[in-house]
Amino acid sequence: MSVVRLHQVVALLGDFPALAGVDLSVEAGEVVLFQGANGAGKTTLLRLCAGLVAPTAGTAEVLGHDLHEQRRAVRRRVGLVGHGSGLYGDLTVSENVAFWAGLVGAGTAEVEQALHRLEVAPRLHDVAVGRLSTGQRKRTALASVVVRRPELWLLDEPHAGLDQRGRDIVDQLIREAAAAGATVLVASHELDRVGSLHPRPVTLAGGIIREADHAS
Amino acid sequence: MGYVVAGWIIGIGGFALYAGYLLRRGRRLASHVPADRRRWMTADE
Amino acid sequence: MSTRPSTGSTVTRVIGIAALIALALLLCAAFWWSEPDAQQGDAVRLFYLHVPVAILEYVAFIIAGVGSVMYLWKRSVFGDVMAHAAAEVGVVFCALTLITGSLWGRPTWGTYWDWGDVRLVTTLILLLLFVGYLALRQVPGDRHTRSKQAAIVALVALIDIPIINRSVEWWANRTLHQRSTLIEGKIEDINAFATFLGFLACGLVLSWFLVHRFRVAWLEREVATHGLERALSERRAEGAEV
Amino acid sequence: MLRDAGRIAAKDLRIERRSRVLTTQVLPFALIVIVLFAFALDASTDALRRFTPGLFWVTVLFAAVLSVQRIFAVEVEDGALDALRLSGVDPASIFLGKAAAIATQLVVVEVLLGLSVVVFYDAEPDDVVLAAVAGVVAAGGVAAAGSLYGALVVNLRVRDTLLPVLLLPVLAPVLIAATRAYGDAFGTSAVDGWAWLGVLGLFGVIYLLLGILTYGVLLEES
Repeated sequence: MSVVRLHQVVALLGDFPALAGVDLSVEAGEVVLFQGANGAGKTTLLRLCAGLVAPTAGTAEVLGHDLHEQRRAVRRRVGLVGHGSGLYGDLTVSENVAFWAGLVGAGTAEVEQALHRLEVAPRLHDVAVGRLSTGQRKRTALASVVVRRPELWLLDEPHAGLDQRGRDIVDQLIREAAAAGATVLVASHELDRVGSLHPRPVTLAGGIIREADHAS
Repeated sequence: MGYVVAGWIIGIGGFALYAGYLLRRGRRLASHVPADRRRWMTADE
Repeated sequence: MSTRPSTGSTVTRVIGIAALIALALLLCAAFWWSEPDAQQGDAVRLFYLHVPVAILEYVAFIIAGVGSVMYLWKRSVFGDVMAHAAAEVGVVFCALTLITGSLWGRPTWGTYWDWGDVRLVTTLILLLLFVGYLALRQVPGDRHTRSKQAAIVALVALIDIPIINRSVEWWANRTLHQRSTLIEGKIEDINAFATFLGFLACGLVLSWFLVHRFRVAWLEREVATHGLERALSERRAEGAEV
Repeated sequence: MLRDAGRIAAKDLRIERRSRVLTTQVLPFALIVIVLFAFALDASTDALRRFTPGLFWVTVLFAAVLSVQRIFAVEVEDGALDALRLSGVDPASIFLGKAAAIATQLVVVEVLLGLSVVVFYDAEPDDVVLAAVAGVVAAGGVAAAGSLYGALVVNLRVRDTLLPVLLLPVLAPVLIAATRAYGDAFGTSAVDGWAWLGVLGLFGVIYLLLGILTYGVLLEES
């Protein structure tokens, strides 16, 4: 079953065509790595798959839902780690994660588990997110996505701001998600592999997917 | 009576100004759009 | 016939010429053919312009409301463009209503403005609401998002109007002004022919404005779409180079 | 739906307790406005007492604009609004949660303002119950409209200037009705203040319905 099926998708940011006709098909359980320079359209492509950006042309389906009509149904099933952390600087680490967990029906145990898995030190749990370092904040943001148990992971530069240990945790997370049957789309302008995993590379440039990658 | 005349001048003047503004805007935009895309605007018979 | 591209067409030229003739006739009717009013005196001559503009302003805003519903309900682009056009024309009519009304009020009531008059106050707030609508409309950004937001603002404004009207009426009662009924009494007295002519002339002006404004908005969309196509091909070329 | 709304409202109020924007910025601002009115009206206690209801509610509306801006600013600071949209929560819950948080803040503002007009304008309410009920009902209506318009402008770069232009005219009936009700409560005008509560209530109900119906459309794209 295709988890993502895009055909000639155009998406606008204001009046700028960030995606200029993307064709892409991703099967369940696949790990795909989007590569490309800044401004190639990686972030918009992930946000489109998350149902946050509407396609203006083309046919687009994610997790079986049409992106023109059913974006809300898509949103609750995906987990997006983007440039914004989606955290409130005035709330503590555990308050933030607990808030997002509460909205998706996850309990305190899952919050603890997610923070443990991202190796956010317990002494930081009661510290306001605004006072965390970039790396710790990123880990907290990842934890708040982990509690959602997404079927489709959308990771935009997931390694940015993390130390080596943090990067290893992210790689581990991706491996486990894929092993559990989830699909993972990673965008990065520097990586060509994810830990020991060799994901399918797809290169974006100028809002379209480079020809060579269609063959693979 | 002065108020009445002033009212008419502003009223008709307002119509005229807005009409002129619309026409000018229309002319400027229309020159950027090819004739076959200018629906209803059959100015060039 | 001019071959320069414009928003004109045969139909709008006919409407335009008819509007000019009707306005000229209305001017004659208001100033020479009609008699001064028993109570208002010569001030009534401004009424032949003021009353039709005031009534038609509501017609324009109702059209804006209908267009907004069409957009929200059916995603009708036509409705969206129509709502934008009607709102702008409505604001013009609304402003003229307030100006002519004040200039009528000065000789009649002895003051430009009277907070005790429900219509005056309601019309002013209506103007402010739609000025906000136009302000939102001109903020750059995603077209569909903006259209949806604007449609909601227009509907909220129209829903707000009866509440404002009722509360101002209730509120103004304390001043014991009975201006509204005073005006209603007057309508009966003024020259029926001039009144009819006023509605005809202003109705033609309104339709001319609406058609032209609609076409301007339509052309803006076309220009934007064209710009988008160019941006798309540029973007694709950028991708092919790499 | 209501449970999620409660979560969102509680979250916003907790952020408020931590950041203290209400107590250190909005409340002082409201006090400043009260002082400015005294200067504008030539320090005449008689005039101030007579116009207390109107001045009170104008100040509340100004404070409401700030409160709405703040409540939505926390969502755009670090992409939380996207996370909220991704959470799959019913948009109506977000609307109600935001409205509840704004309403709570407004009630706090009203209490402080009530005390300051008693002290500074020598205005004492004859009918405290009416003042309290009208205050709460009006806060609800203002909050509902504020929550609606706050979400409408949240993703615009010009949101801070556009919000008052859109919101304040819409709140005109609230200002009129609440001022009338307070005119009765403070004994400055001989009207039936309880009757004006109907207008406030109607306004609140209409905007609650509008918000519940349109929030999905607003958050879908914005």
